[in-house]
Amino acid sequence: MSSRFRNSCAILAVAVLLGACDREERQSRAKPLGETVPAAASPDTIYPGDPSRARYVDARGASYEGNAFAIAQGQQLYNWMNCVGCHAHGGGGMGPALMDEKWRYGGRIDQIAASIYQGRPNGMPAWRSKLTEDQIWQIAAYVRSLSGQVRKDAVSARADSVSNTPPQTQTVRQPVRPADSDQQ
Amino acid sequence: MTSALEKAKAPPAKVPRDGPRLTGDKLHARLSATWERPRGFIGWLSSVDHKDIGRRYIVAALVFLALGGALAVAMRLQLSRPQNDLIGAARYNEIFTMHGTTMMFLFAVPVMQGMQIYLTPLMVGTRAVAFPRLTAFSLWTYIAGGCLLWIAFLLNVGPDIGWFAYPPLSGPQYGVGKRPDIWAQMVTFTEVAALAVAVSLTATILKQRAPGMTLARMPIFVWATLVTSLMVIFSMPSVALASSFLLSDRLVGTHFYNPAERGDALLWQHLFWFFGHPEVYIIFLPATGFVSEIVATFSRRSIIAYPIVVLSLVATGILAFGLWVHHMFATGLPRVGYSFFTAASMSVSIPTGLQIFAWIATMWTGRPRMQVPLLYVIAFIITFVIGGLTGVMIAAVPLDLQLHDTYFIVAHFHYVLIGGAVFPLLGAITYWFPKATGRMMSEALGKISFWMIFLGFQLAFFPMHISGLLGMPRRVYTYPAGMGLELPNLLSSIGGLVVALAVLLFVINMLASVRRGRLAPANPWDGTSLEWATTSPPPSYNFAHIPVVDSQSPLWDGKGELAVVHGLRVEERELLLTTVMSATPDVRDPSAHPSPWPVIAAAALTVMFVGSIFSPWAVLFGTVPLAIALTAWFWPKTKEPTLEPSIS
Amino acid sequence: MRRTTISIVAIVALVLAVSLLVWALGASRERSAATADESSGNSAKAIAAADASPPDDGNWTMPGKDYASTRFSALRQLTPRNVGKLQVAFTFSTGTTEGFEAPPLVVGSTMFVVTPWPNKVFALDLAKPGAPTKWIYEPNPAAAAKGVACCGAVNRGAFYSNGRLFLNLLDGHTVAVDAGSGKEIWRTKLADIQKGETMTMAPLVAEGKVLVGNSGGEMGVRGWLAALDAGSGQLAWKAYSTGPDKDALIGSNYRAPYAQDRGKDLGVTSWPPEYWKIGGGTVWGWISYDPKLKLIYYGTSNPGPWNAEQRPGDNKWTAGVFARDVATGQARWFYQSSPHDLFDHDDINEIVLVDWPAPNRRRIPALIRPSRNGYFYVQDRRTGRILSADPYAYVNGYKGVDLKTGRIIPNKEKEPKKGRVVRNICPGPPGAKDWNPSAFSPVTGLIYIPHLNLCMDMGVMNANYIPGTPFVGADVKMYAGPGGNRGAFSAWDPVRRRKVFEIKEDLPLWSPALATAGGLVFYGTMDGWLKAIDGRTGRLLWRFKTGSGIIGQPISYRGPDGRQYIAVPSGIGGWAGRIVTGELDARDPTAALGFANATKDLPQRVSKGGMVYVFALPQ
Amino acid sequence: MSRVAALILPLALCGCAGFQNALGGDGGEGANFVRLFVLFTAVCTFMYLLVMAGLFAAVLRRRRNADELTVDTGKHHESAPLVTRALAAWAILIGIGLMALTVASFFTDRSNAAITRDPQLSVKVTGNQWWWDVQYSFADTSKSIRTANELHLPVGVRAEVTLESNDVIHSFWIPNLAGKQDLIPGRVTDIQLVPRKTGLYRGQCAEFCGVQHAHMALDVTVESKAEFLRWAAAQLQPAPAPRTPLELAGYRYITTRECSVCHNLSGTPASASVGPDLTHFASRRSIAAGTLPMNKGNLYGWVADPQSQKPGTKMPTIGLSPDELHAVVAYLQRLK
Repeated sequence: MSSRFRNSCAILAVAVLLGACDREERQSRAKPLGETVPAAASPDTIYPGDPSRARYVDARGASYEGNAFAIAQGQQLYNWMNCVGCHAHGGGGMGPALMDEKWRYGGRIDQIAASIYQGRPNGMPAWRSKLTEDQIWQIAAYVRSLSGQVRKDAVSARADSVSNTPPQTQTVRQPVRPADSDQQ
Repeated sequence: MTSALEKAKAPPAKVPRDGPRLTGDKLHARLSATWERPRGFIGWLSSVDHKDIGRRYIVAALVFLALGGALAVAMRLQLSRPQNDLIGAARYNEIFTMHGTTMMFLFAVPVMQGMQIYLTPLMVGTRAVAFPRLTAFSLWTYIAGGCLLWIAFLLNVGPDIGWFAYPPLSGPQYGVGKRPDIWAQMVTFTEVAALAVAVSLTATILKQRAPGMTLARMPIFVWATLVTSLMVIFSMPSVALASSFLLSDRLVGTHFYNPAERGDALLWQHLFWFFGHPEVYIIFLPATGFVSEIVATFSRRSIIAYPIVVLSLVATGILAFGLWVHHMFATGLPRVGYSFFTAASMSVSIPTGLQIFAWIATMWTGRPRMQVPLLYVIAFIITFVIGGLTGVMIAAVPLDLQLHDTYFIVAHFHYVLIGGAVFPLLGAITYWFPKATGRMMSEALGKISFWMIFLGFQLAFFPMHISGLLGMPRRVYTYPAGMGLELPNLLSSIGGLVVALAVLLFVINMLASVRRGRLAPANPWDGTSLEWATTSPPPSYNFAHIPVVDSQSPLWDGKGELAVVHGLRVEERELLLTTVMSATPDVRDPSAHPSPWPVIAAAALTVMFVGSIFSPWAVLFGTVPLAIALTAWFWPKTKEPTLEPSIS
Repeated sequence: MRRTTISIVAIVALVLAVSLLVWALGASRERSAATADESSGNSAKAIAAADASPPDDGNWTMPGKDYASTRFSALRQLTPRNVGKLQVAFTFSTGTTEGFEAPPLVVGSTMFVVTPWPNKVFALDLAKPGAPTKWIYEPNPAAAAKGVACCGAVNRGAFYSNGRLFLNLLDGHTVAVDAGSGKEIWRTKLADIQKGETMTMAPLVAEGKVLVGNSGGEMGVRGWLAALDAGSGQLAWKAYSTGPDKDALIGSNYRAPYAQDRGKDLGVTSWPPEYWKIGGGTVWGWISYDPKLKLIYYGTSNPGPWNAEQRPGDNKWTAGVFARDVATGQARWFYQSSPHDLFDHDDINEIVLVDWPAPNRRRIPALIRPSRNGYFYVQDRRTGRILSADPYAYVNGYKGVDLKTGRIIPNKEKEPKKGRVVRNICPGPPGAKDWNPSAFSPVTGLIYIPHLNLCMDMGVMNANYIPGTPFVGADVKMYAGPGGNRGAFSAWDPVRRRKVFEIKEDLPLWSPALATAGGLVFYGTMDGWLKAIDGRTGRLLWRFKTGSGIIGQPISYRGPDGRQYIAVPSGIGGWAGRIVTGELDARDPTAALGFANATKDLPQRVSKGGMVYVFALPQ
Repeated sequence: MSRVAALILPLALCGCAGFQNALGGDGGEGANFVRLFVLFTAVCTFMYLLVMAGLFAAVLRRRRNADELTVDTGKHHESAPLVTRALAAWAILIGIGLMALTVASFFTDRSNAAITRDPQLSVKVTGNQWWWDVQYSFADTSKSIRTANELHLPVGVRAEVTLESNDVIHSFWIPNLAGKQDLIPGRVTDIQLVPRKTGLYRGQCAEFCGVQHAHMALDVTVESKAEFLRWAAAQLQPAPAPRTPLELAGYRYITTRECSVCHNLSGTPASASVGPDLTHFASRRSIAAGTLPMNKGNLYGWVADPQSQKPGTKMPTIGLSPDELHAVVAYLQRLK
């Protein structure tokens, strides 16, 4: 066994290990968050000057996105907090569809979390001070999964309810396309 | 008999065969050349020798026993005090799931099947199992399944749904991540493995018995093997169906267990327990086989009421399929149906009671020798009968509704499974150890570990009856103080540690004896079944000449002189097939050569099964490597079989 | 082969001959129909619209056309013979793309167009060519209100009275606008969008009171009907649909026709504790008024949440019809069409007031109404007692109406239970017919019902009440009922209690109907066709494809030039069209509370719009 | 078995005082259980002693070489005539014993079924991960009571408990009163409780239901009819109004902030139902489905950080400021 082979084996093993850890990690409590809030993320828009400087991506999203536990918790909260009443199981209703490729206020996990946290002008309520940030991130992680943005091994095929959307494990990943704000 | 056969079927002289002209060392050399596995690591992997496979099965199962035992110790430490926070809730749930799963799927059934694979050909007097490559494939599949589960556990993907995995908790919504998939796929692995072994053993027993070994002359252990193998064949498809449904619910969103869409969560329980209850007997019946063999040998007489013992085995095997609902008394099924299952569950104790009678009567009429194997048998009776009687209690619906899912049940089934299966197994290991290794285990160490296990066990599990009655449910990671649970749990924990130490001692005894144990003769205990007729350890070909049997206890009745049959080829792997009922010689049949393809096929199967945890497409694409491996495995042999008159 | 051909030709010929005959007969009858109350010639068999409105002056001042809510125009210029020549006179674009349900109003030479959110009002000058805009009123309701409007940010129209236009804004305001200048006269806030309340219904003005109700039965609001002083906008009275009698304005004048609706504080005792506070019963539909009895009639919406297991009891006073005194708001009677409603069967549909031919040759004041639960009710409007109740569409969710007790008989098999989906419940949540009103023609004696043929699978689960969010607790999937057509246009003979004809429509019918004295009936389809049919036979006489889907009221008026015009709003939306306006994803069959599943093909067939089309015969 | 008896007696005695004890027999079905259990234990003990006597006699009895039926005497296939007869007797004994037990079990089951006719009180218990939702319904729906993690029962009154689950399978078990009954999603099951003695008992979920299966208990109070009615009347009252500024601050927080989207406090704007009803929270004996006894210290600990008390519970750690924490706890304590 050459040392290179051994090394690559080790790297592979560590990768598998970390992958599994990420997906299955169960955080019952968010890490201390300090004063930062998801609100810092903003919908994609035009940044005067150098756009790379202006864009802010909240790094906390990474630990929720693709985490099976966060997505499952988010799914439950999505139903409990009546997200399902407006957005149905991703198809939309009073609110826009969440399983398609259109995102009025940005489709990154931190942008979704910010939309939940802050509310949005055409009827999206602000959940700040109703949900903890941990819960908001969890819902955002689930919302990401509706349009197939997250790894398929972290989502559940269906819920124990009336059959609604096609199995999420089979959802085709939609491109994330920011749409114009729905102002009429 | 020998000469008659030879006269009738005088083979062409060109082909070398065992017989009066070819015997002793010369025969040994030529048979060894034919039957030994190739050298080297590849040769080791390619082995299709039932003794290799059986040994590996047993060793692997014991490794899993050790792992599962370590988890048991961890649980007992957590439960030793109320409100203990040694192990967190989530981790504890993983641990008890892993413990149950490992013990049931990776230890108990495989170890029994390993013993059966090792012993059956020796006991029926043949050179190999019926399907050696299938048996080898089964071994690797089983090990792959076990590794899948344990690697997943170490990677923090261990299942946390209990060994019974009731949906919806194990379903797509509440069974978060890939944990339940790992569990379900591990079940699939062990199902495939167990089925392969069962098929192989059934064929071996029905078609490869030594001439003259009619069904009525088979050792009880072989009977037990036959019954359990048939039970495996009938029960495993049920859980295969259940786990496939579960995987498909989880992976592609079917609704088998979704009540909202006309599925039913209880469907799982029916399918699972239709397998799960017989599984208990799949574990227990081989153990009664051990007991019958040990009792006979150590009482120095044949078992009393052989037909009744055999009928008891068969009856238990049949009744086992009519009891599954007694695991579901609390689910609210119609009450009238319950009464039927109560009666059926209680009636199982009749055949078991008769077997116990037979063993005691055998000891009574014989002259029991108090050696370690028999000690385990006595411990078995003392312990198992308690488990059996508590089993009668929980068969009654009104009692079960209180005792179900409490520590009383935990006590009950540990009495049944440890008392009823592990004690005989330890006895059996001690008993057949010299046959397998050529060395005796230390009697002194054996007795020390016996007493520690026996007493430790009672200390660990008897108080659980009390904790159950005091209202302690199963599968709780902690319990409040002030419910009277502190003392019983502390006692259980102490007992658990004692048992763990004792098992450690037993293993040390085994390891030490393999190297330094007293050398064993061919028949160290003066047993009577055919495995004692060959050397310790047996040669690769088991028997130089196939023995001929004309009673239940050939070695005692023959006074050391065992009739044999000649005429099997020596440079080809060849077996003698006999008729199903009367075991008269039927045909000679080639036996498979070592091959790396079973292990490769198992690897391909592993790729497919593990892949299908993550994508349904793996079921499709995974068939390609599997098909390649199977094609190579079954590729027609280049050598034409020589045309010869067959024995008929 | 030849024989088949011959028989086909024969059948076709026969059909043609028969239809020619029928047409000829119809034409001759039409000539004899000189006035609206020609019924005297037809003795007791026919019925007449209640005398609740002045004779037709060619205006269209309220959505229902008259207080009796007939949606019948006495104009007779358009007839089955000439309607084929109908062509576009002018069009007007509102610039909005939400569901356009509001009928244009015409008063003299001005047409008022009320748009969905943002609820602008355009006044168009009909006297000038091309009908240029006179003024525009922009009330600027809050955008957030769209988030709590269950079924699109629609508006069902304004009411013209005494030089003023009254309308509701989505965010819970009622406004009065000067019809001449477009200046706002008053604005009263009544509903709170923070609680999920919106206002979408068209007000009714009677006896100086502006009657308005709230929407939000899917948001856990408490329903009410309020009366504002038309002059000042001050609240005169407010009658809640749930809660204690004093809130529901149930007093000494209350005489319920049936025993189950009598008792003290039923609005509290027929609910689990505190549930009446979030129990729905909103008033978002139509109000009729009887000037003689001084009574208003209106229905209350479904109780909340949809999951009926959470609200054991009859859930008074939801899903029923109230008769109230217009001056005080005191209830006269109440009849509950769907006690303990299981399927979102609001009872807010139009109530048409008619003079009913009683057996003793006298005429009794009655109301007729095709209810959402699939039954066509005829009730004595003085007492509420049921004269008849027959299914006018396929119904399997109920087994009929017990005329003795007045109670609908539920079908236990179709009762949704938690954690189990119940399949094939007919009709679905929008009912056999939703809000889009029928038209009653005293000329033919028939009521023209644009309705639905939708069934559903329904599963219920616990609904969590959070103010301002949906309170539904059900997953629903709708689909076409028996026959495969999703909509139907039926002419119903209320006296003979039978269907005269039915036109199957592929898409759900979400547009109201219009009947004219010329013997025509107009309605629109969701894919944009405005259709004119013969009111006696149902034969399609003319149709025109508008730019978007039609879900609004077609009206008929006499223009300043003396010609008869037909005007219709075209703009897909509402609950049925939510899949288009909300750009929903039909892969989720539960989208739009399950309606998306029934209108999966709609986005391919029609797109958003907001136009008024006006038609006339060529000059 | 003497060891068994020696162990069982003292423990059973100490258990008799237990509030979560299958041998308590404080309910109709529970008492039947105790009777039947004693019968089974007696019969089983007898059988066990018989087997043990046989076993030890077989192993230890003195033998004369000549009599032995072993391979050494060549009589190893033979059987003693006594053995055949004993076998038959043994089979008959087992048969009779089992028959007796089966019949006893059957009649106990019938008796349990008979207990349950004409329920006088109907309660609906819904299982959730990991708490119990309890609803009392009466003919007058507006008098129905909703509470959580506690069950009050009037003594001697037949109560029918309807069981449903909102998520996974749970099992309802109050050992002192009756056996267990599963709560299965998509099914409605029921169990009848007939408490015979007043007292405080405890029930617990008996089917593994996820991470916090261990902390899903139910406080049961069996009381006189009058006390029960008093309790029911008190439960019907809306949540008590805050009296002090601190309580007011707590009231405001609970009814408008994170608490309000999950919990119900009757008569306040918080009307959510995914978490336990808190209307009369402080009148209960424990916090979070039996996780902690109800007292001020535990209340602080629980509200401040539920995830450390009951890891994995659906109640999040909000991170209240000390002022908010004081206020919330103050108002929660007011909810008698």
